[in-house]
Amino acid sequence: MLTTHWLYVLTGCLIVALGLRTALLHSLLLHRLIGINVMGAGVFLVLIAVAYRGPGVAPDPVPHALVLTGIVVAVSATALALALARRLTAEQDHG
Amino acid sequence: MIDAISTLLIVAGLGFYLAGSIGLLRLPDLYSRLHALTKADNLGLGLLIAGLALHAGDLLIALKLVLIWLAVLAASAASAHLIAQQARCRETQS
Amino acid sequence: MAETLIWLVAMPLAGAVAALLLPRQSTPIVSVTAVAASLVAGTLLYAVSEQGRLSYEIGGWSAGLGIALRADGLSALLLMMTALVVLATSIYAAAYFNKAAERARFWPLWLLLWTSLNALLLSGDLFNLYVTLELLGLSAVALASLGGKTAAVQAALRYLLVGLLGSMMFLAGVSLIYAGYGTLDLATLSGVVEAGPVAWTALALMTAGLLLKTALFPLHFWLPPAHASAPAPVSAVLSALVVKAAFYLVLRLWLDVFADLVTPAAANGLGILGAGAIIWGSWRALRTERLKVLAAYSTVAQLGYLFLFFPLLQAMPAGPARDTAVGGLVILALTHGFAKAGLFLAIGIIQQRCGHDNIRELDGTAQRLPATTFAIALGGVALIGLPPSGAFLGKWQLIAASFATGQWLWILVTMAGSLLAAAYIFRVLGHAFGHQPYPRRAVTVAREEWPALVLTAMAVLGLGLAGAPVWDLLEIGA
Amino acid sequence: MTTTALLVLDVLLVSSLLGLAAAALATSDARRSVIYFMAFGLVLAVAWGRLLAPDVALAEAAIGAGLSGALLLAAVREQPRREYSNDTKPVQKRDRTNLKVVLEFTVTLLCIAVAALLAWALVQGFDRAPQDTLAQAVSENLATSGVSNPVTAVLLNFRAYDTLLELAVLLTAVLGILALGPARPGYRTAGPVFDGLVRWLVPVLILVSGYLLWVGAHAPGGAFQAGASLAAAGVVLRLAGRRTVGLPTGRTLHVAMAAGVGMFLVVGLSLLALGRPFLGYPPAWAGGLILLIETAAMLAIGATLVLAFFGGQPPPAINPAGGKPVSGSINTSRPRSREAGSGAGAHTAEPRQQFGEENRQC
Repeated sequence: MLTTHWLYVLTGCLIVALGLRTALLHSLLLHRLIGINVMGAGVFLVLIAVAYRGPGVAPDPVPHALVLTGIVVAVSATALALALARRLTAEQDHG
Repeated sequence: MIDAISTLLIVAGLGFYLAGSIGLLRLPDLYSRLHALTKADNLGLGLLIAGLALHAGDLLIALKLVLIWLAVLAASAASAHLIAQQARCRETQS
Repeated sequence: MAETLIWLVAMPLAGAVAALLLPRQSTPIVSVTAVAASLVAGTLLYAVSEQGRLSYEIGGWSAGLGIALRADGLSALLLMMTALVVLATSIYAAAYFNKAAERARFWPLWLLLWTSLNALLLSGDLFNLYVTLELLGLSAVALASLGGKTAAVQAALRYLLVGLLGSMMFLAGVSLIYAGYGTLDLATLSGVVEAGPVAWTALALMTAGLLLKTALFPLHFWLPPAHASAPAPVSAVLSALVVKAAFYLVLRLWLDVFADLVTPAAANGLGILGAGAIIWGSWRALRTERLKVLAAYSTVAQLGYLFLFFPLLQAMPAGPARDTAVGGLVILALTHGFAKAGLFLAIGIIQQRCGHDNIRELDGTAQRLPATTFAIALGGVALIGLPPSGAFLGKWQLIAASFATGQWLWILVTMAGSLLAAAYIFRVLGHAFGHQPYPRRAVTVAREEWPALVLTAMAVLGLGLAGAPVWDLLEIGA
Repeated sequence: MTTTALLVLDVLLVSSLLGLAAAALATSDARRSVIYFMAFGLVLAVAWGRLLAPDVALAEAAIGAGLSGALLLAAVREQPRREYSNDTKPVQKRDRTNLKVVLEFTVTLLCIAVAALLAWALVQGFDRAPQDTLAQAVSENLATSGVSNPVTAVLLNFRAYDTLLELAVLLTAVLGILALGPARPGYRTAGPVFDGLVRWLVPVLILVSGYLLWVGAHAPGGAFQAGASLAAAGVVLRLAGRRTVGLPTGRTLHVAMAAGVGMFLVVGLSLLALGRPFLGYPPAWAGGLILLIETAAMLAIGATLVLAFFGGQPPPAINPAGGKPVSGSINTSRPRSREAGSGAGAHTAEPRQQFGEENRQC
C-alpha cells in the first residue's frame, strides 16, 4: 500500500462521514442533498484511490468507468430531487 | 536554456497568483477585490501558460494551452463584469 | 434458452422507449410488451425447472470482465410474480388513468420500473446491482409523485432521499469488495470471500443500505406516506414488488454469497427487527383511519415475517428441513406480493367510486361493490395467514422451524401478529359489510375489478392449494 | 517530479478537499453551501487528475461540479429569502433541547464509526487483494474492443450493459421531472458583454463536445463528457435569457431524450438477431458501433441535462402558421391558470422577459 493510497482512502472515508452526517441530521433539503452528493464523492474518491497504482503506472480502468457511471447517476437523482422540491414549494405558495 | 526561461515564467506567474489571492483576502470592497482577482490572475495564468508551452516542446500542445488562456480570459472578463454590474445595482437600489 | 434472460430486460425497456415515442399508441404498446414479457418470464420459469440455473454473459465477455445475468429457482419465481403482478396492474392502470395524457406520462415510467425489477432480479454483478437499485428507486419515486398532490410529492421526495442514502451505503460496500477482492461478479465472489474485516464491513454497509430500502423497522418511516399517497396501481407495485426487490438482495447476500460469514448474533438482530416490524406495523395498521395507510403499515408488518426466517435458517443445518423452511419464506413473500397488489387495487377502486378511503365510512361498500369487497376479503385472508392461503403454508413453516430450533419467541410474535392482522382486517370488513338502509345500486366495473380479484385469488388459492412446485423450484440453485 | 513534491501536492489537495467539504456542509446559507460544493467538485477533479484518472476528472468538472452546481444554484435562486425546507412546517430556529443534542451526538458518533470501519477494512483489503486480475483482463482484451482508451472500452464494451441502464436512469429522471409541471421561469435577457461571450462560447462548446466524442476512443473523453459540454452550451444559452436553447420540441425532443437507450437497444438486439450475444460487437465493427452508440448517447445526455436545468416541461414553441403552441404529448399534469390560453402561453410563461430596457441592467 502506497502513502498515496493511505492519504486518499482516509480522506475519502472522512468525506463519507461528513456527507452522511449532514444527510442524516440537517433539516433543510438542499443541505441534505449536498450531503448525499458529498458522501457519493467520498465513495468515488475511495474507488479512484483503489485504482491508483503509483506514478507512471497505468491505473486500473474499471473503477474509473464505475465512477463515471456513478457521477451521471448522482446528477440524475439530484435533478429529480430538485424538481420535486420545486413542485412542493410551488404548491405551498399557491395553497 | 529553455528550461530556465520556462521556470522563470512559471515562478513569475505564481507570484501574480499569490498577489491576486492576497488582494482577494485583504482588499476592502468588492470592486477592488474583483480588480485584484481578474487582472492578477489573468496575467498569472498567461505567464504560467507561456512557461508550460515552452516546456511542452510540441506546437499543438502549446496552441491548446494558449486556447485555454483565451477561454479563461473571456470567461473571467464576462463574469467580473456581471458580478460588478449586480453589485452596482444593489447599491443603487438600496 | 439463456437469451430469455436478456429479453426480460430488453423487452420492457424497448417498450418504454416505444411508448415514449408513440404516445398515442402507448396503451397497445404496453399491452403487447406486458403479455410478451410475461410469456418470456413463464418460459424462463419452465427452462429453469427443466435445465437448472441459467446464465447469460452480456457481450460475450466472461463474467468478471463483463456482466453476467443469472437465474435460479428463486429469481425465476420472483420474476414470474413480477410479470403477473405487473400484467394485472397494467390492465387496471389503463382504466385508472382515464385521460390519454395521463397514460402517456405513466406508461414509459411504468415499463422502466419493470425493467429495473427484472434487471435487479437477474443481475450477477455487484456494481450493476447498484445501477439497477438506482433505476428502481428513481422510477418508483417518479411514479409515486405522479398524483401531483402535495402529500404525494412530499412523500416521494423523502422516499427519494432515503433511497439515495441507501444506494450510497450499498455502493460504499461494493467499493470495499472491489478493493479487497478485485471482483464484482457475485459467483466469483462467493468462491473467494472469507470472514474478515473486509467482508464483514462490506456486508454490513450493503445490508444497512438495503434495509433502508426494504423499510425494515425502525427504518420504515418513509414507507407509509409514500405508499399511501401514490396512485393506486403504483402503490400496488411499490408494496408488492419494489420493497421485495431490496429484500431479495438481502436474501441473496446473506444466504448465498456471504452465507459462510453470517453469525448467529447478526441473524438474531435481523429477527428482532423483524419482530418489531410485525408488532409495530400491525398495531399502526389497526389504529389508522385510512384504508391505504392500513395497507401500507400492513406491508411493514408483513416484511417483518420474512426477516424472522433469518435466525431460524442460521440455526438449521443444511438439509431438507432447512430447504423446506426456505420454501416457506419464499411462499410467504410471493403470497404477500399477490395479496397486497390486489388489496391496493381494490382500495383504489373504492377510493375512486366512493371518493374517500376512510374506514369508518365504508358502510354499504359490500352492497355497492361486491366484487371489490370480496377481493379485499380474499386479500385479508392471505394477510392474516388463514388456510388455504399461501401465507398459511409460509407461517406454518415458520412455526415448524421455530419448534425445531427451539426459538420460541418467534412463535409468540407470529401469533400476536396474526391476531393483530385479523383485528385490522375484520375492522375493515365489519364496516364494509355494514348494512346501509338505502343501498345504492350495485356497481360492477369488470375491467377494473377483475385484476384485483385474480391477484388475491392467486394469493389464496393459487399459492395455497398449488404451492408445492415452489419447493421443487427452490431446489434449483439452493 | 520527486516523491516529496507529489506528497506536498497530495497533502494540499486532501486538506482543501476536506476543508471545502466541511465548509459546504457547515454553512447554513444555501447559496454559499452550493458554491463551496462546486469548488469542492473542482478540487476533486484536480485530485482525480493527480490520481491518473483524467476521464473521471473531466466528467467530475463538467457534470459533478458544473451541472450539479448549476442545478443547485438555479434551485437556490428560486428561493432567495425563504428557507428551503423539506417539510411543510416552518423551520424552527435551532432549539437545542437535550434530546436534539443527544441525537446529534449519536449520529455524529455513528458517522465516525462508519468512516473508521470503512477505512480500517480498506487498509486490510489493500494488503490481501489479488488486485490486478481485472485490469489485466481489460488490457488483454483491449485490442478486440474497438477502442484503445481502456475506460471507454470498459464503459461501452465490457460493461456496456451498465451504461445502458445508466442511460435508462437519466431517461427516468427526466421523465419524472417533465411529469412534475412546467419549467421554471427563464432568465432575463443578457446584456451586451454576456451576450457577446455567449455568441462565441456556444459554438466553441459544441465544437468541444464533438472533439471529446471523437477523441474518447483513444484518449480521455467520450460520450458523457461530450454530452455534458453540449448541455453546458444549453445552460449558458438559457442563462443568457434565450427562449429556445436549441432543444427540439414534441416528438423530436422525445427522440433526443431516448436516443441513447434506443441506439443501445437497436445495436444490441440487432446483434442478438444476427446470432451474436447481446451487445457482443464483432471486433471489426466494434469501433464504428461504439461511436454510433456514443453519438446517440451524447445527444441524449445533452438533451436530458438541459431539460433537468429547465426543471420541468419547457415552454411550448410558437408555431408561426397556426399560432398554437406545439406541445409535447407529455403535458403538465395540472395546467396552471396562467397558461390556460393557447398561444398566449408563450409570453405569460416567462414574465421576466417583459422587463423593459431600463430594467435590463439590474
